[in-house]
Amino acid sequence: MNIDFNKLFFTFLGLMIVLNWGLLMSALMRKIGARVAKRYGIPWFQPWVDLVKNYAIRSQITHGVMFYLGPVFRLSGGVGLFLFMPMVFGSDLWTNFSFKGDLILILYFQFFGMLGMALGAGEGGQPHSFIGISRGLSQFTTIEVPMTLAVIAIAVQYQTLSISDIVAAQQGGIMNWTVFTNPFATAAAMLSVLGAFGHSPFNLVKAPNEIPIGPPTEYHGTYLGVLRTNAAILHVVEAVLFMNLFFGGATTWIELIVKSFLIYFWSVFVGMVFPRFRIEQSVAWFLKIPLILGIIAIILL
Amino acid sequence: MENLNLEIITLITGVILVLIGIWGLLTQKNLIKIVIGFTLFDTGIHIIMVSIGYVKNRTAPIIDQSVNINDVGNSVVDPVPQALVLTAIVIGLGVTALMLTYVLKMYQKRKSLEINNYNDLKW
Amino acid sequence: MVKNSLIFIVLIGFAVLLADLFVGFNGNTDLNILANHYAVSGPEEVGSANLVTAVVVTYRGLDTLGEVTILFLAAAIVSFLLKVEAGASRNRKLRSTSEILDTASRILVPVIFLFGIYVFINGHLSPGGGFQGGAIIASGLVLMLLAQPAKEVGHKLITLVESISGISFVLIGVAGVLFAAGFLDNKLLPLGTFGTIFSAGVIPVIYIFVGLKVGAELSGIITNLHENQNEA
Amino acid sequence: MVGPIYIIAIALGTAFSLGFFKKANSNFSFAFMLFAMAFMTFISGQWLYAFLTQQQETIQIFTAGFKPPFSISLQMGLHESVFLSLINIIGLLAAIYLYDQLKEKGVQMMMIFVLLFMGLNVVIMTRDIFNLFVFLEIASIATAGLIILDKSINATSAGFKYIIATGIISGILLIGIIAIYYFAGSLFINDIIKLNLIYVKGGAVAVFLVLIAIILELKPFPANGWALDVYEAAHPGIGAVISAASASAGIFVLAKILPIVGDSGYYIIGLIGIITFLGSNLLGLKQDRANRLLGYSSIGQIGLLLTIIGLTPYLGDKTLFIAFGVLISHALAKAGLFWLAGIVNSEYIKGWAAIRRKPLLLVLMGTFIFALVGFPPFPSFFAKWELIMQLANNDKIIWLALILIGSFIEGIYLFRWFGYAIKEKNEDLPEFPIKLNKVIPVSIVAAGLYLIGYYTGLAIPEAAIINYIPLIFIVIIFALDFLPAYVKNSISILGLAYYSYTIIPAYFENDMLRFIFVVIFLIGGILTFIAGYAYKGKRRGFYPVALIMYVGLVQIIQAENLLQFFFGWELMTAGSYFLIIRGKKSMAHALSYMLFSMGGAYLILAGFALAQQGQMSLSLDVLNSISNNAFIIISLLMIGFLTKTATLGLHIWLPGAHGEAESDVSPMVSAILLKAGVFGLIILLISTIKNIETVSIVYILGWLGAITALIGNLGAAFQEDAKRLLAYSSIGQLGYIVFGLAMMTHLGWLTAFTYTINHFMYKAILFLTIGAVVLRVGTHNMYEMGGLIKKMPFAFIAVLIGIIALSGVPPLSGFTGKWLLYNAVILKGWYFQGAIAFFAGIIAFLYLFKLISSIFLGQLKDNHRNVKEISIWFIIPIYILIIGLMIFAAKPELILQPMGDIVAQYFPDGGLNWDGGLATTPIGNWHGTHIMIIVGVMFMLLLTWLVVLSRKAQKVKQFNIVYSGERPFTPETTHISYNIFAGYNKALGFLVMPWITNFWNFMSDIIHDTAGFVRRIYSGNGQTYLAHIIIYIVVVYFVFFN
Repeated sequence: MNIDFNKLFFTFLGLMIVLNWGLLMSALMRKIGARVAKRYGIPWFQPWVDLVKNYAIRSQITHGVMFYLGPVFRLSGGVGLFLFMPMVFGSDLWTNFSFKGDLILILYFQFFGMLGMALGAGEGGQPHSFIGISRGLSQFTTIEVPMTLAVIAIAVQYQTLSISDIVAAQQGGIMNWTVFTNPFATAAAMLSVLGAFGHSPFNLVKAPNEIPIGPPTEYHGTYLGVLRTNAAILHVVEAVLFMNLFFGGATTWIELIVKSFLIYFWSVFVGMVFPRFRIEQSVAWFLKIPLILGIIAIILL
Repeated sequence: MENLNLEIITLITGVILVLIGIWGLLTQKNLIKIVIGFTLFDTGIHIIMVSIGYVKNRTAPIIDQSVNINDVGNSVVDPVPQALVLTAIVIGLGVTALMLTYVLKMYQKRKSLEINNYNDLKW
Repeated sequence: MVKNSLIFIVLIGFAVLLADLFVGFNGNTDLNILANHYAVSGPEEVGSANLVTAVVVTYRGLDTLGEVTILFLAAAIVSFLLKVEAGASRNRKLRSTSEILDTASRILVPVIFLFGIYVFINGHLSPGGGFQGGAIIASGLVLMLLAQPAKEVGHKLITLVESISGISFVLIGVAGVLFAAGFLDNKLLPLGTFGTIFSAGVIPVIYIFVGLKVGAELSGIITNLHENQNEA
Repeated sequence: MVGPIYIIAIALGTAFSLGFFKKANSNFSFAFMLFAMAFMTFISGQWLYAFLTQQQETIQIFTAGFKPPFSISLQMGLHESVFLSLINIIGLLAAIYLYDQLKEKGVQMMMIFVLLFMGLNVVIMTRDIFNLFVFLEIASIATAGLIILDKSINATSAGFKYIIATGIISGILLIGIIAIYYFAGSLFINDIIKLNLIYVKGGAVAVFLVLIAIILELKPFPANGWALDVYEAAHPGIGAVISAASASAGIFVLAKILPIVGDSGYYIIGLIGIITFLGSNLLGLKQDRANRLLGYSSIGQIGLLLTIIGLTPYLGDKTLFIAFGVLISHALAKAGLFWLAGIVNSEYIKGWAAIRRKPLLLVLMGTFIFALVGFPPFPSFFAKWELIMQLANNDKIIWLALILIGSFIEGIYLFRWFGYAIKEKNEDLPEFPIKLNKVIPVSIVAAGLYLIGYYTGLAIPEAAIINYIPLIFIVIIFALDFLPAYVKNSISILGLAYYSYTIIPAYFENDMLRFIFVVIFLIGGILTFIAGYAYKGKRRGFYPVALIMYVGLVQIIQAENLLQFFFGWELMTAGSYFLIIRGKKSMAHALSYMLFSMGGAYLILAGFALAQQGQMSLSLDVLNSISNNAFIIISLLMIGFLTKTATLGLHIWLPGAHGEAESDVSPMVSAILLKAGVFGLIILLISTIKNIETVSIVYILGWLGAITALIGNLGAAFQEDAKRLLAYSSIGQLGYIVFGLAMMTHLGWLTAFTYTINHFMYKAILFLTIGAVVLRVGTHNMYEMGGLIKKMPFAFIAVLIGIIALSGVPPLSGFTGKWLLYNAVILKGWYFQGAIAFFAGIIAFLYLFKLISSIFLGQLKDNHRNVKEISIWFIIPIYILIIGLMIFAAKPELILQPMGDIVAQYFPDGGLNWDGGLATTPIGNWHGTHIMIIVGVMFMLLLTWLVVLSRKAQKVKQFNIVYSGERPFTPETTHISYNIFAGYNKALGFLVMPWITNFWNFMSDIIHDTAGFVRRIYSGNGQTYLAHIIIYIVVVYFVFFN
């Protein structure tokens, strides 16, 4: 592997853009949520303030090595997803390392951070962490079922697993987007994205007020900063994934920002309306309508 | 009754004895009576054996005054079944003695001659 | 009732089977080859006037040996099973006997014994033989025991007679292999004059042993059964 | 040479002379009797030797100096000498065994004993039908005498039933004989044969009577209640004689008179035989008394022999070989078992648990059980093989199926019994004395079984090439069993290493496919053996059985023909059975493993038999050219192999068997053993690749594989027992392998191979680690552990790597499999099956998280505060495997590229292309090495970032957590582990309800209830038994003669 420093620089730059856009997006979502609830909400720069504060806290504790590694895994998962995701279509510099692997790599790399985080939180020994993790894992299994069907459907549709190629196939007009060429797969995927982003009604992993904040309960200070950093990156990257698969990708950063915002907003919007599920309801829900949509998508191939 | 010869009569007698013996074996509950059933069965067989060796109008296969020494082949009945029946009778005797001994022993142990009382081993 | 009718049906089935077996039987009018050979050549080959004896002792001598063995086995089993354990209380009730029986038996028993011996010694000449003679001897014993229930019969004597005569029988057989044409071969001894006591090769000798042996074995069985009567 | 007539003379002379001895001389009289028995044995053995080595011709012995038919003649030929030798040896050994009883009971019993064998000898030699009757009577009466050896009421009443039943039977025989004399005019069997009496009116009935009487002597089901009672009541030493010697003679007699009956007899005998075989074994299922169970088994075996005789027209010149193999196994094994019963002296089979206090006796019992069921290397194995092959060649499929079903049922109760002996509680059982004179005969017959088995094997050309040297090595290890474990461990490792050294290089050169499997088997074997150093003491019996399994596995790989393959397969099954049953609570699981394995093996046997039908060859290549019944054959073989891969429906044995096994056994039977099924499947699919029927079968197989993956993983998620969790996980993983193979594409097969290699490595890592942890903490239950990361960091890292690999998370090697699978599924077009497989893959996270977090994370339990790191002997193999795993993850092309070349031979199209480290398929791409580097570098950078920022983090003690300022109560209440997926269970648990277990239990209940109902015909009433006999005669007569 020849190290191309120019490419590395642009990759890092892209990471920074994604991080900051992610922070801003989370602030916007919270703001929108507050306004819907007739509250004033936070200032738009609040996430940056929180981040700096977290990184700067001096008193810290650790429960052990795995506890320590948990956030590293988590952030590696987020950054790794970013690294393997082509961001802006048509640009050699903004496709990161996506040529090293395909859609399957992305799908499975999601677990890298989740698993590490689960283990780190586990070592903390906090009961609520365990509850959160068990819920998260349970819910995730069925989220992935319609998602898998949708991914198979579009992989077959485009005869490729390469994300860049999938985006390329959707170029040349809005009607070439998967959302129009394969609406059922898109519908299935967009329902599972609700679970992936973890907003209400599927927010039982962190479940505020119920199990303090679930897995990261024990994390604080720098660890929390790392987790926040990751959350910002991950939300954007996941939105970008859906954008790439179903909404024609993005040829510019602006397009990326708009599309990712809308995709993320979709989950926030649903979260405003519905109350939280219990775990068995959540698990079962994904095996109903989203699953049927996914099956239709496959049958229609 | 031309064909009701001596040997046929004895043969039928033997068969009937065999059947009576089996009937006794299968229906009588008393051990001694079962043994008697067996002896009847056995005796019936012996009679059958002898009748099979009989040759019409001939005498026992012993060469004495009644048999012409030069024409033995045409004057005596078949000696083989007679020899066999001798053996069979002795065997039957031994078996019967054994049965009675076992019955005696069983009676000594349990004071009962009912075969239904000896069902300890089953299935 | 169901059971009895089932047995009845089975019996009918068995009767049909036997009927099938003998349906063609209409008596013999002639000897078959085997029997004819025995009848014609028997006197010459074996030298026994009683053809049945010739068949029993010589031609089918192995059967006879087996027969003796069966009686021996039966006697051994009876004696094993009914052996009175040493030290067991012997409070058996004895049947009462009558004066007439007692007296008659004193006269009759030796005669019966003698008759038995006569029967087996003349087995190759006249009807009878070792088995018949042995049985007659044993019947004498029955009479004796009926008359004198308390009489103890010597088991040792019985065993001794049994064993010696048995071994002799076997030895005669083996001698046939060694000195004549085969096991239990009759020609071990000269055939002698047809129709006399000292004729027919080893048949009389064998029959003597058979008679003694059968007599001893049956006596053994009877004695054992007798001793177990009314045993508490 | 000493003439056969002296057998009679000696026996009679001895019997008659014994009367001279007094009770005080009982030792002398016993020696006298023993000498007679020995002499009889010597005479028969001498003749056997002459027939085998000196082209001795069959001789006729005339008695009385006349030729037959005028006198009785005896015959001595090869067959006579074989049977005589067998019977007399058993007699001699039985006499030695019965030393105490015979001595105590006096000379009468000795007389009876000698005369029984004299009777049996003459019965075999005689050519005169009436003489046959006389000596059969001698044998019966002597048997009746021996039955009452202990004079108990049960023995006496059984003796009465016996004598009256045989009395009736010999009466029937006598009627038949006299009628035959009437029709034939002769009693000489050779003359009678020439006359074809069966075509004479009435003559046929006469022949029938003789035939049915001889058959009744052999105790056909159901007219055999009297015999069962005898087996139960008689002294086991006598039972042995009846079962082994008398029954052998009976079989010989049947064979002797069969020519009189002519060809029409075969059908009757075959039918009677198979009914007896099935009926007797079925009723044996419900039996819990040892002696009676042996009786059922004896009668069943005789039924099998009758079947074989009945099938003579189809077996041709193989009949003798087959009958001999079955008979000798039956006679020796049954005699041995009866004798053991006399030693153990326990009425109920559960009481046999006492036997394992004496390991030698347990080994002997195992020998007999395996010989009876027909495992290699016993004669019955080769006999059964030939039997099944010949039946298939003659298209006797129903017979074939019935024989296998009967054998299977017999296996059920024999192995249940053996399981009791190995595992049932034996603390409260009484001690039993061991006497040398009782053990020696048992040992001799066992040794005889091995020896004769070896020579039987040589008689079949396909079996003659089997390499017995490894088996001899095992015998040596067995002989060294008294040594401490570490010595045997070293020897075993050296043995396997040498074995690897001799065979692996050649495979590497020539056959990559077999290379992979042989490496998994042998190198895996060595690695798991290293863990064996952690065990103290002697570990009795462990090394021989483990090596048997490995040798069996290698035999499967090396097999060039079907017989060799099956030999290895059965060897492997036997070895793994013993490994599994070593676990503390493994009795039921080992039985269920054995039953599924045996059922599977019989299906494979049937499949092989049908496959080679009409091809005149047993080479593995015959599978290439299956034409008739292809669907059935492929299905049979496939289901057979799927029992070993624990595919859905056939998987219920696995969780218990793997979960309860010892710590270093679990990886053996999971990571290594399961691959045997995979190998079988691969061989089958390679061979039948072009077969039109394969298409539909693999379609079903694909669904099965995917659903197995789902159910296995889901089941794992709900386990609380760490090892069972891993066991269920194996079911799921094997489901993937089956699924991959079923796709029958290049990528599908590469997926399967990748999973095979991966599963070997990570399942070995996980099972070894968890097993080692279990050894330290003393429980399998995960909720009783927790927080062990602090105590066992090496174990934690191993499990961490294991679960990352298993879950398929990049960059470890599990992802290789997932990626290939996705590509394969999409290219194959199996979308739904693929989706199920992925769903299963994600469920894997549930159980993997549960596994690692419940054990290593969370709160340390108070009673584990002093546990140590897992044993170094486990760490060594674990970390060797981890290195292998890492290499496979970083450089997958090292293995996948040559694998691709192999797979391309069978599936040339649509492969995986390699460009350096970059793998591409028509639709996807992936660079394993680079991804590993990227992830590694990124991880290190971020770690550094965190370390820099939080360098002052302070280590806190347990319980210092965010808990509303309170202190949690106990580790047990704080560590959330028990049933953590309760919600998930509520939603999806219905999928893993024990439907399949219930199904098999239901089947088992039906069979057992049937047996329980049918066996009521054995009412114990002697009269009923008589009625059975008469009814049997009448029914058989009317069924066959009208």
